[in-house]
Amino acid sequence: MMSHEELEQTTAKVQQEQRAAGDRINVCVAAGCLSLHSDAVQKSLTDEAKKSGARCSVRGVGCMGLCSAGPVVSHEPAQAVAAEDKTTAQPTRLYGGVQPGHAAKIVASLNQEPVRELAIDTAMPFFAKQTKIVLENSGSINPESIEEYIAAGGYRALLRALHEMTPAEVVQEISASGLRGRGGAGYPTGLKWATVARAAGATKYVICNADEGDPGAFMDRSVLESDPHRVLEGMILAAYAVGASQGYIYLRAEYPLAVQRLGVAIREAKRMGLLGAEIAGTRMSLHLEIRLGAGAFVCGEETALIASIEGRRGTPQPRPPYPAESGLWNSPTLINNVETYANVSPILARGSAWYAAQGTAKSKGTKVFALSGKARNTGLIEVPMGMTLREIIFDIGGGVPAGHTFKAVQTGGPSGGCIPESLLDIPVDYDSLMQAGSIMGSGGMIVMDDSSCMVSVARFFMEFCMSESCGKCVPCRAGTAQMHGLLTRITEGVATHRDLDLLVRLCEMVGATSLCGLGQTAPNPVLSTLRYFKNEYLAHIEDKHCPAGVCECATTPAEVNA
Amino acid sequence: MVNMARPSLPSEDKRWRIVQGTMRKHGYSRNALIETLHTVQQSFGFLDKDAIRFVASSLRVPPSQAYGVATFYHLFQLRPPGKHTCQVCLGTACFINGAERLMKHAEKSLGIQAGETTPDGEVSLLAVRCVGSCSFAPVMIFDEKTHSYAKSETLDEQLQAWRQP
Amino acid sequence: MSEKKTLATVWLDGCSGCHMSLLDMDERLITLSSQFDLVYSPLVDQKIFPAHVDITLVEGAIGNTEDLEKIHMIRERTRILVALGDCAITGNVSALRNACGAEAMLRRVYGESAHGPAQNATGKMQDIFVQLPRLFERVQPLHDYVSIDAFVPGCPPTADTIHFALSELLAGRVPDLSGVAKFG
Amino acid sequence: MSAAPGAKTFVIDGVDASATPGQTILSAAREHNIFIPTLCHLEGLGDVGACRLCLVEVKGARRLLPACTTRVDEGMEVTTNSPRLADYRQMTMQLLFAERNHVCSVCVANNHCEMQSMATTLGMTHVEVPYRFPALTVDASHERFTLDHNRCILCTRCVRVCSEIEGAHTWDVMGRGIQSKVITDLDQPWGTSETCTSCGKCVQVCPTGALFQKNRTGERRGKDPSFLPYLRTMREEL
Repeated sequence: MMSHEELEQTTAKVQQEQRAAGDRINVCVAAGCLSLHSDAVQKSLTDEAKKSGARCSVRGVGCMGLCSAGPVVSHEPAQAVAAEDKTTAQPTRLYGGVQPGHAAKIVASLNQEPVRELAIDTAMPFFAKQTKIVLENSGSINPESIEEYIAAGGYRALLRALHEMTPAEVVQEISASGLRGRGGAGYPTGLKWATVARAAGATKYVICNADEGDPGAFMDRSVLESDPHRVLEGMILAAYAVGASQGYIYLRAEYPLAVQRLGVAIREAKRMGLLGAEIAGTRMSLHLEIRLGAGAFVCGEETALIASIEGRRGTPQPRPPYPAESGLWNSPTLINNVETYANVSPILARGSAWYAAQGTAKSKGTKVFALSGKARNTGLIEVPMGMTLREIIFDIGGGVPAGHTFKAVQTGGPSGGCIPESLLDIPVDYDSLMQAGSIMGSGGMIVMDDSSCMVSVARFFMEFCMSESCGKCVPCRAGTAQMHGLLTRITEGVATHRDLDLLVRLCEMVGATSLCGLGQTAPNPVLSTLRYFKNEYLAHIEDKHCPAGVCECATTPAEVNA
Repeated sequence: MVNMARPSLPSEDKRWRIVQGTMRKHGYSRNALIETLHTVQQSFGFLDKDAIRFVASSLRVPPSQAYGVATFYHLFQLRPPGKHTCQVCLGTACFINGAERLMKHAEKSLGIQAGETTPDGEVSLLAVRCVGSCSFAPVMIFDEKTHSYAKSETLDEQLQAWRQP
Repeated sequence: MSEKKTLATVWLDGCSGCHMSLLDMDERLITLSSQFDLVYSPLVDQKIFPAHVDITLVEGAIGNTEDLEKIHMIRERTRILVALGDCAITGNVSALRNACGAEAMLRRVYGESAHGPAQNATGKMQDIFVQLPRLFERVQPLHDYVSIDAFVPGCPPTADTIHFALSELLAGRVPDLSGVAKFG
Repeated sequence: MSAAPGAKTFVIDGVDASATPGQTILSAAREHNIFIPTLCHLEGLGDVGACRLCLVEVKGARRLLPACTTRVDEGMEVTTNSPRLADYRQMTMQLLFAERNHVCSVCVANNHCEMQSMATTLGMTHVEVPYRFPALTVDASHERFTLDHNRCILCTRCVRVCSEIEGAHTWDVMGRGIQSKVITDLDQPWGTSETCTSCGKCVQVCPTGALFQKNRTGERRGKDPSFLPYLRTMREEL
């Protein structure tokens, strides 16, 4: 049985070991850096450290955020590792673009000056402007060690809730925090939990939606790869709050590293008595299983996700009934996304008032974004709600590379839209982004410059929706195919104004009549680009010319037909 | 009562035991269909009709339903994969960095469309949706190895390497 | 009595069934004829499409280069352009070949089923028929190319439907056949 | 007429009406002789809300709701027709006509087709969206029936009647999106299906010419009138 005392003992043991180990060298082995072969970097560093006999340890850690500088390595001096107050300690050194050949230099620099040619300025706005709640452990703990998560303060909130709070108080705390669903739609999390808690049913389920399908987003992947226990703790707390004893994590099979680390985390949590039967000696039980998705974006939709866990085709059902009342095997089911669960433990640990104090009036806390595209600094970032897009793109992201000008930022993936330069001063919150014709979405944020053709971007997202449509309802199945056809005609320079009018009509109709969110939001990328970049559409239609020089439009209709 | 015995294994191949193991772990429940198909694909590399028929009858799922599921999810392959796989990421960041052109180049060089395998069974070409390496877009994955900032030449070199005896 | 309207009827890629149905109006056609001058039609001996026509009924779809040239010319010279029958409106039977394409259709009809495969230098059936307008890969309805003022569906539209449509047109109204006439 | 216990009173197209507990808007509307178009719904089969023709406006609802799966609530105000709904319904029909090869004039179901008559009822005179003209197959391998994918609108009535009533589950849908199609067993010729009982229910419920009985085409194809009213009874007795 796991108790508070044991958590403290574990913490003390880990800290003692860490102090004994001296300096710490952390190598990012999350997907991004790993694809740049950071595993080889870790191996050389380990070899070099052993050879030199220096008092240091080399660890693989999760994502440190600045992927564009990968492979990323950090060096925490022994004094910093041991320090109680991290703010006054000797700062952590950060290195980018580290190759196996740099290992000896880094090991040699432990008590010396930093390796200048690899050093990343940790005071730069990319780091300074971020606020980390969800990502607080990412890149600083070993994701495969439950002890390190505990030493970083983990599972305290769970134990306190189990022993000192009623389920209703947990729901109340989440409601009071103002947390809203991070999967994209922004439904109030507390309200959802309360509905499931209230629903009648002997068996209830909690599900973690980790089927991250937005083609420009990898937040969930990174969280699961870097700090899986944070998600587990959130799920266990949710299960306690709503009265569920069985749970599923629906995870993309395309994320093998996340699958593996989550598997380790579940095993470790069970071993420590934090998961399974009689958690921490209480009557609360929760059995968690991983279910692998198989490449279907629509399974991010709740009813489709449920169908998939039940082993069926991932086609959505009309709602009501909502999963909160009748979900998995017709039982009340709570479905939240990875980032939503990752926020739960900090809220309970530090209180709803602390959380609600961050962000804006209607959007509380922080949001994790996968910042990519034509920005100098790209990677995984976490910012307080309400920060402007301009601050994110130009301060954190460092703006677009020299020689190009900013054109648009895309948020919300295939359900979102492209926001132009003139609107960059809007705050990032659910409502402002929706007013601008986009959505918060799950956190993909792609910066585009003058080399991107907005019609082609709209067509790209429509192709995505067309191939991800489940095919059940007519407007989404046939409508996305028709809209894709019309957008293709425009990019080929063979479209007429009649085609454009038809496209607009279809956008409205498909959005209003589709069965689920996929079809309902599929027109958004078209509508937002039409709203802000209509001139690009007209250039393709009237002048048979692509202003960005991306599309090949030179042919005439007769030639295409002949 | 009709004969409710489970079907016998399709062949002596030991991999069927692994498939059976997955079904047993889930108590031969109908909802284990997707999990079991994952195991089949991991074991055999793809799903053929015999495998789907075996899994369907073991789990008492109607064959049409099993086939409907197997063809719904894009990760399931119904044809044997090539000796090598070439995946082109078509995530958004890769797209705006020219992944579409890369894909066209790959299709032209290999003489096949995305989702197909060359007639000699050497290379399968696949389109994937965001592998989370957006900072190094565009990205191609050759077998297990990820290539950042991929160019047409990256593909040409890899194809050359695969063709070397 | 008001001035007579000019009427043209055109036969593009179709079977002439719509024109047959037009004639099926029998004596009603005679009655209506007092209100129009038939200035161009496969039914009369006028080779040139006039510069200005009040009403043109077009039967058939757009299947080749000649059809396309004609429909643009007709549209330019016509005040009220009517798509008559399913081929003009949907492609219908004329468009049945779309699923396989022009070349495969020609091969099947004039190559394999006639007197053994036809031989020619390029191996393309289209190139045998050089003196004929070139077929498009796809047969398409009229409104894919030009704007249409009224649609009279049916394969063929019944004589009653055509009578109603023509009466309306001659009375200066655009016939609305929604809820009245069906495809097929 | 006094209301049954638990009856819901609501307003449909401005008229006061009542519905039994759990009754759908569609069912209640039909009892009050109010027409709501549908193609995927069939009395006696489970509803899927897929064709989207039966979408109606419900006061206070954020979105349009399918009448076939939405239950009447006390005090609900339903509008079954409006210029907006009429426009969406026409567009839905257009999308269906353009999706595959619906050539009414040479279809076995000509004049006996729910889709064809629905198009007329909804006032469709032509299709504005481009026809897709996909190359699709016809499966005539079954000794009594034929499947023509060119005419299929994926309403899944055949899938549902086969699984819910006949219990054979010979039919299902394979693929997804625009590539979806109905299949028998492992996407094999119908005539080789091991689960098909040849009961013919799928043929009877098909709203178009996608499933038809051999040697019974055109004017003679009409549905078996004695068959459909019993679907609901069969379901209840199961």
